[in-house]
Amino acid sequence: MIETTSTRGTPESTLRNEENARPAGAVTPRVNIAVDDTRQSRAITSVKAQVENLNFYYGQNRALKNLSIPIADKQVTALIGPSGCGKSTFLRCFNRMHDLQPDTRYEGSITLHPDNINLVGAGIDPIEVRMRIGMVFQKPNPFPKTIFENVAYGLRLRGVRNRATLAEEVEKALRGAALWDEVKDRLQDSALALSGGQMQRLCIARALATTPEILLFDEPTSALDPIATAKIEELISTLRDQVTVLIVTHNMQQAARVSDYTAFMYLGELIEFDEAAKIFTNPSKKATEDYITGRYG
Amino acid sequence: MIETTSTRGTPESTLRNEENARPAGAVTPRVNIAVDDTRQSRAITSVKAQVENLNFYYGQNRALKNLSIPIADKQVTALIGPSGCGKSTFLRCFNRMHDLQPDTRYEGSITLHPDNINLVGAGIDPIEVRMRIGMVFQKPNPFPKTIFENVAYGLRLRGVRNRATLAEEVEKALRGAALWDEVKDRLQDSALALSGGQMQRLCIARALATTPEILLFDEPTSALDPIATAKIEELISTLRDQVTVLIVTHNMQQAARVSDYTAFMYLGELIEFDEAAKIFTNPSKKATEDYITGRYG
Amino acid sequence: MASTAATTSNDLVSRSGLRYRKIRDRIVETFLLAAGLVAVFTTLAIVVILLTESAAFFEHVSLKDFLTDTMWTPLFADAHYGILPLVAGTLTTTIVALIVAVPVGTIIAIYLSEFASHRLRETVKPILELLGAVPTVVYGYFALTAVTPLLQMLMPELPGFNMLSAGLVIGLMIVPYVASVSEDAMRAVPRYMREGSYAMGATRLQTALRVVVPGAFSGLAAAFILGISRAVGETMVVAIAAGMQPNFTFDPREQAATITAYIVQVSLGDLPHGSIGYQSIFAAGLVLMLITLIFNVIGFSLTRKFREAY
Amino acid sequence: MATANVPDYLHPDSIRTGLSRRKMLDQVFVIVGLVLMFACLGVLAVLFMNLVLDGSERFGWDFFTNFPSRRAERAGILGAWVGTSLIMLVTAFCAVPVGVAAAIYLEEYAPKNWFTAIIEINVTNLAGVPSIVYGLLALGLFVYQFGLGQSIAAAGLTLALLILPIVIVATRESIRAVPKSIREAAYGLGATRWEVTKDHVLPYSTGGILTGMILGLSRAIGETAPIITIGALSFIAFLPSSPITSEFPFISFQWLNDPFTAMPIQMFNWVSRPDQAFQANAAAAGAILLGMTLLMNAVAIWIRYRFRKKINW
Amino acid sequence: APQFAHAQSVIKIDGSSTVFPIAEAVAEEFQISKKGKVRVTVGIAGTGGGFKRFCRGETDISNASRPILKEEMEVCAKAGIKYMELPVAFDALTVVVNPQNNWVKSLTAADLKKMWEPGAQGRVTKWNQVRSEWPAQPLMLFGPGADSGTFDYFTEAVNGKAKASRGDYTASEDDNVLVQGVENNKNAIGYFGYAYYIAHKDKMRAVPIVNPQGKEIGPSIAAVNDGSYNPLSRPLFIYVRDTAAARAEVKEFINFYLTDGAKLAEEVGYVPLPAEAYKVALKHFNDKKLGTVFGGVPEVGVTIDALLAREGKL
Ligand SMILES: Nc1ncnc2c1ncn2[C@@H]1O[C@H](COP(=O)(O)OP(=O)(O)OP(=O)(O)O)[C@@H](O)[C@H]1O
Ligand SMILES: Nc1ncnc2c1ncn2[C@@H]1O[C@H](COP(=O)(O)OP(=O)(O)OP(=O)(O)O)[C@@H](O)[C@H]1O
Ligand SMILES: [Mg+2]
Ligand SMILES: [Mg+2]
Ligand SMILES: O=P([O-])([O-])[O-]
Repeated sequence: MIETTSTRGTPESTLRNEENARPAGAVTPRVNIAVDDTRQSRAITSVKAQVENLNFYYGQNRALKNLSIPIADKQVTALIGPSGCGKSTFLRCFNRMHDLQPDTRYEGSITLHPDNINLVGAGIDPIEVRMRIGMVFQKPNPFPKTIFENVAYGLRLRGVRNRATLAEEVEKALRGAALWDEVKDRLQDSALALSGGQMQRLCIARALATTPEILLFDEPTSALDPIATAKIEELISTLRDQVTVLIVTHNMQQAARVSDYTAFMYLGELIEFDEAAKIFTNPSKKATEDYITGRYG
Repeated sequence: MIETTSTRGTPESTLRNEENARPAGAVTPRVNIAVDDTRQSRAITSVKAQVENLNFYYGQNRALKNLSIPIADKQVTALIGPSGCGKSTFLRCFNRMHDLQPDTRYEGSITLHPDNINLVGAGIDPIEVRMRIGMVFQKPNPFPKTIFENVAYGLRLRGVRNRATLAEEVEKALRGAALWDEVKDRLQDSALALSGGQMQRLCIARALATTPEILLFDEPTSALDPIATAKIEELISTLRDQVTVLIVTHNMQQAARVSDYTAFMYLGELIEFDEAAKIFTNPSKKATEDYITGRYG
Repeated sequence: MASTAATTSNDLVSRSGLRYRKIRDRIVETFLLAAGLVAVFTTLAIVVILLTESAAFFEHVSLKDFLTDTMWTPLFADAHYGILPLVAGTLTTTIVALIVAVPVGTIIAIYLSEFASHRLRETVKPILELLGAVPTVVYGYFALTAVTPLLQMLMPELPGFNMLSAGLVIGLMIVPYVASVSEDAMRAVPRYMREGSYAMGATRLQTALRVVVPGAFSGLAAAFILGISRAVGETMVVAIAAGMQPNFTFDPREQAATITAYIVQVSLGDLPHGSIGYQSIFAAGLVLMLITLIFNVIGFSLTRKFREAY
Repeated sequence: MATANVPDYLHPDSIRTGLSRRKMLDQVFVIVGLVLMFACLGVLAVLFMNLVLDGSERFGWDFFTNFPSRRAERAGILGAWVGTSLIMLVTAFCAVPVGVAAAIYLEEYAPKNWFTAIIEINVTNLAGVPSIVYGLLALGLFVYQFGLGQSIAAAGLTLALLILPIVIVATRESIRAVPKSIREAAYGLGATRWEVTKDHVLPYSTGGILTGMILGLSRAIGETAPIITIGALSFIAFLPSSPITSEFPFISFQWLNDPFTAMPIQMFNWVSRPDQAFQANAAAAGAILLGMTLLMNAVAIWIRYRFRKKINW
Repeated sequence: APQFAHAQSVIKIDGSSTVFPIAEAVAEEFQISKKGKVRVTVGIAGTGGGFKRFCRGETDISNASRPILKEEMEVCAKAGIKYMELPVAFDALTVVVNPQNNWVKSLTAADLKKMWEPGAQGRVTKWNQVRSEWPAQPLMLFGPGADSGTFDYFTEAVNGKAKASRGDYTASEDDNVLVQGVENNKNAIGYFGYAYYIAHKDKMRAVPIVNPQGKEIGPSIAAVNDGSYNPLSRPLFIYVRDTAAARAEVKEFINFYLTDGAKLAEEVGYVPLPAEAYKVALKHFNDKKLGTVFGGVPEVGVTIDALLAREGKL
């Protein structure tokens, strides 16, 4: 049992006082977030995408400031940070979702390997980017169509007509999203009849069906109950072997549980990026530590 | 520095396994939430309201299940629990806000002392209840009127016309809400021109103006920035001397900081009620502990 | 391993397919834009036609006469071209209509938005809106054959054609409109605002009058103003029930022509293209258009305001 | 807390007396509101009953199959309802595709610039233009400029322009009701704008679009003034040419150029005949016209309800 | 049984609202007799409005409650429109008041002039301004609009100049509106064709007019026939475009008009011409006797025999 600390400083003062100005008498941070320690600490061996000096503007408002992060291939990278810090904004740069909104602007680059294209470059077609990079959203958003058609949609867009191919790919994707057994007998039912967690897995299957190179998750469990959340987390862990995953979450426990690498953002800036185990046990910045221990946010 | 624990059980399994069924090898819970330890542990000496076997139904849906809690007079009682557990529902029983919605039903009693009326009894007029019990909402909701008129609103409802009385009471209430100095020169400005934190303090002043016997807060800071939050928390601490406070919060740190007593709810049930210091340092239920340490929610 | 992933997905990306899809997108966009432009062309056509015919009209008639003469007899030997009688008729019927529609519409809106149960509201609102869907020629018949005789029982001196009866019926006709827009505005006042008031111990009426109505004020104003623009443009009721005599009066008990009634009256005959009579209906139409335009602009900007407020 | 030092107005007793007065005002308002509301609904009923009773002697098969006549008891609405149906056909055929397309453009495609703003302003403004002004437009443009004369085509086009804003606004509203998340899902899979629109936005907003279309047509069906303005008030005791012919190519568009009469025109004609016998015809025609309008509205409400139930985001 | 007509031509009639009841009756009966194979439209643009359309070639037949005027002849000539002028009935232009009006017993031409002359506009607004013994009630006037032949004839007969009238009265090309106005207003006075009076004679009162011989004569078929209803009785015409007259269905229609028209004219409340007159008119039609016999100048009080004997002019 740990004695309670007496740091009652207001959150903003905590933030302003960076490491060099810790209040006298403050105790060392004590973090008790569960990190899967069976996973071994590893350096990034293969980079799937390299973010370099990325800036992003909503009109005049610079929402991302000079971000540089490597995204490890076939690993799970988590983005954490308080609300409004730009996590979603950052994630959406990867599949150019911002292009749908007028008056937005990218600066810098996200280089996708192995073919070295700049995802946010002017020359590259956002639709092509989205065809290669999948996304799963905060709120499960299946189309009000049948389960089958939801998963087949991406393939149909790509011109696949053949029924057998479609059926095969749909099954593969649903299996990949650990949903096949639950829905195989009702592929023709409306997707809206599924439970929240099933819907979210359906959305994952929908994204998987087109074999994306990177899969983006924006707080994929924040609308789900604990049981469904656990299933999705498990699924993300298994996906690690097939696809590069980038996940935004406001739940530190979740980030600790699922991610290999974690980036902590604050006010559009990258404060710290490291292996998850390191971030959650021994962050090198005071702000990270404060955030992780729930001092604000 | 604390070693990381290896409990990666899914949230619901954590919950199902009550104390008696802890997974083998789990470490003792380590809680590091800051509790104001200058406050002394005290037993409830005077009860302002006694909740007894309270059940509440939205149509068929039983949202509160057999709640029994004493509310200590001139103390701060906090309600915590995961989203959807019924905290707001419980709070709104105290001022009969549910009566505004059709097809809702109370069972059991909330006895208000000293005059021993049952707040949720059929015989008692909800409007009368609301005139004796104030409430502050999650989102600051000043009326689209002047600052003065906002605070005077409750008095005007009660038929107070006298300008001097109004001015006096408004000032008193604004002082009570620690807002007087900031707005005294612009009482005739629109309340909507205030900042979020000021608006929330204005709402507190509005409630204070009619000298309520209990003041209810439903996540009063969740829409505010850290600085404003700190001010409100401070204010709540000072209010403790004037009025009985019942506060819902999803921020455990906040509950630990401001409350004297804390109730932890889950799925409409009361899991644990105790002094705040006890709940946050040494909860007696595994579920409470899991929640406080952020294992789910 | 990265390369395998890349190749599989690149198969699916199929650049030529994408190019085709993008071209199709462009073509469709052009069509859709053309459809959007129909609205612009319609407005342009209205403006051009009203302006050119009115310009021809104003070659014969000085603007001063048009705006100051108190007689309107463009088709007769002793022609006068003062629009004032028609404007007076239009305003009078509109004011009578508003005297009915504003209080009734607002009270119904408050009742529906603040007092009525969800069920009642969802049932009554569509039925009430039917009141606004009744063809105006039917309202005209109603005004002439039911309302006027009724009024004549109360006021035996009332002539068979009168603006009072027409105005009352127009008022009735725009009640659902005013009520519906007001109700929308009131319902746009967020729930937490009401809860703030209820929590202070206010009754429903107090909450409605002191919090909801002020909160929805610009929406209510928009409802009234859009109601005005409706009443100003209403044609058949006045054509059937108010008489068609240009009469410079603001007494609703008298018969009079409105701008719209004049246009209909002239259209009943067949005026040759190019005659001054033909042009006069366009000049009258221009005035009507300007009046409604002013109200619409105010109304819509107020609507936008209340939509943005929350 | 309710100690002796509380001011008078906060004393439970005074609270209670003040409260009973306030609650009584509430009751009074409820009564006033209910009375006014039912008065309005009552007027609708009275209006309908008035028409039905006045026109009762005319209802019968003959009324639907007879042409107008100088003898009231022989006069019917054959020409009128056929004319109205054909006009509605033209109107629907023109207004719906254009309106839906314009709405899609504004909601899904239009960039935020001055140009789009102009289209927007135009649409909102057109919604408020009095119907008689559309009549003047039609008179100047369709009748004289395009030389369509007093034909079904001219009337149909006029009413199409008249309801265009209604269709656009209704379509936009139902398009807007499709959540952004659905669009994002489709875009996220690499769909183009048109694919998102055609595969998702349109199918999910069909209910709203249909509702808007029917409401627009129900407005058009009762419009009298613009049709009078193009000069369509005359004695017509025949039907327009048949759209189906016995010879190749079996379809004829001659009817578009034919003179016509329509329900509201016929009713107006009879209303302005002072012969009491014709008032009965006017009432009967009015009842039928009102019935048609109410029916269309009911269908629209039903569709809205059905679709709202079907897709619950 | 009604049926969809094929793309055959339509006989288009427009013009006088006074003639409309006759034209409507003839058109209705003709179409019934042809079992819907011929289509006839009848508009009520007023005589003047009718001529304007007629001279643009938009209509085949124009109804007129006065002869064609010089300006109209010129327009027609310019457009190359030739026509036959056929009288179809007599009308007694009727001045009516509300039955509750108990002060007007008869009207002289001078009274009418006081009420209707242009100078009265905005000035003569009370009954006692016409005759001082009448009450000081508002004077409410209802009359046909400026495109109306009735208006032209009345202003010619009363004010001495066609179209010279005050403008501040309820004017409508649709006589039904006038009928309603007079019916519903105690202080009303109005004028229109006899047929409209006959259809509503129990709801209004026709005022006897003092004729040039000094006699008070009410409108009636007899008074028209014996010429004593003067100056307000007048012939009604139809004008048929010559190119239209070449069409078989138009020929049939005119034949039907001039043979069965007398009966129908009487039925709707007009004074039929003598039987002989219809025969002569039909002969003129078949002989393609073109032009008007009036030379474009309005005339008051011509007899039918005199008319039929005259030579036409385009
Ligand atoms: N569509 C937009 N237009 C303009 N500004 C935006 C938009 N979306 C977000 N922003 C701004 O960009 C900043 C970053 O927002 P973002 O949504 O990326 O935060 P976040 O970290 O995802 O927060 P949350 O946890 O609440 O989702 C915020 O200040 C926000 O106000
Ligand atoms: N108006 C309502 N009608 C029906 N059910 C409701 C209503 N409001 C809440 N509920 C249900 O009652 C339960 C408790 O909800 P409540 O809002 O009290 O939770 P809460 O603990 O305050 O959650 P949060 O932290 O999200 O505010 C939930 O299951 C919710 O779905
Ligand atoms: Mg986000
Ligand atoms: Mg809550
Ligand atoms: O319609 P008129 O007979 O008066 O021309």
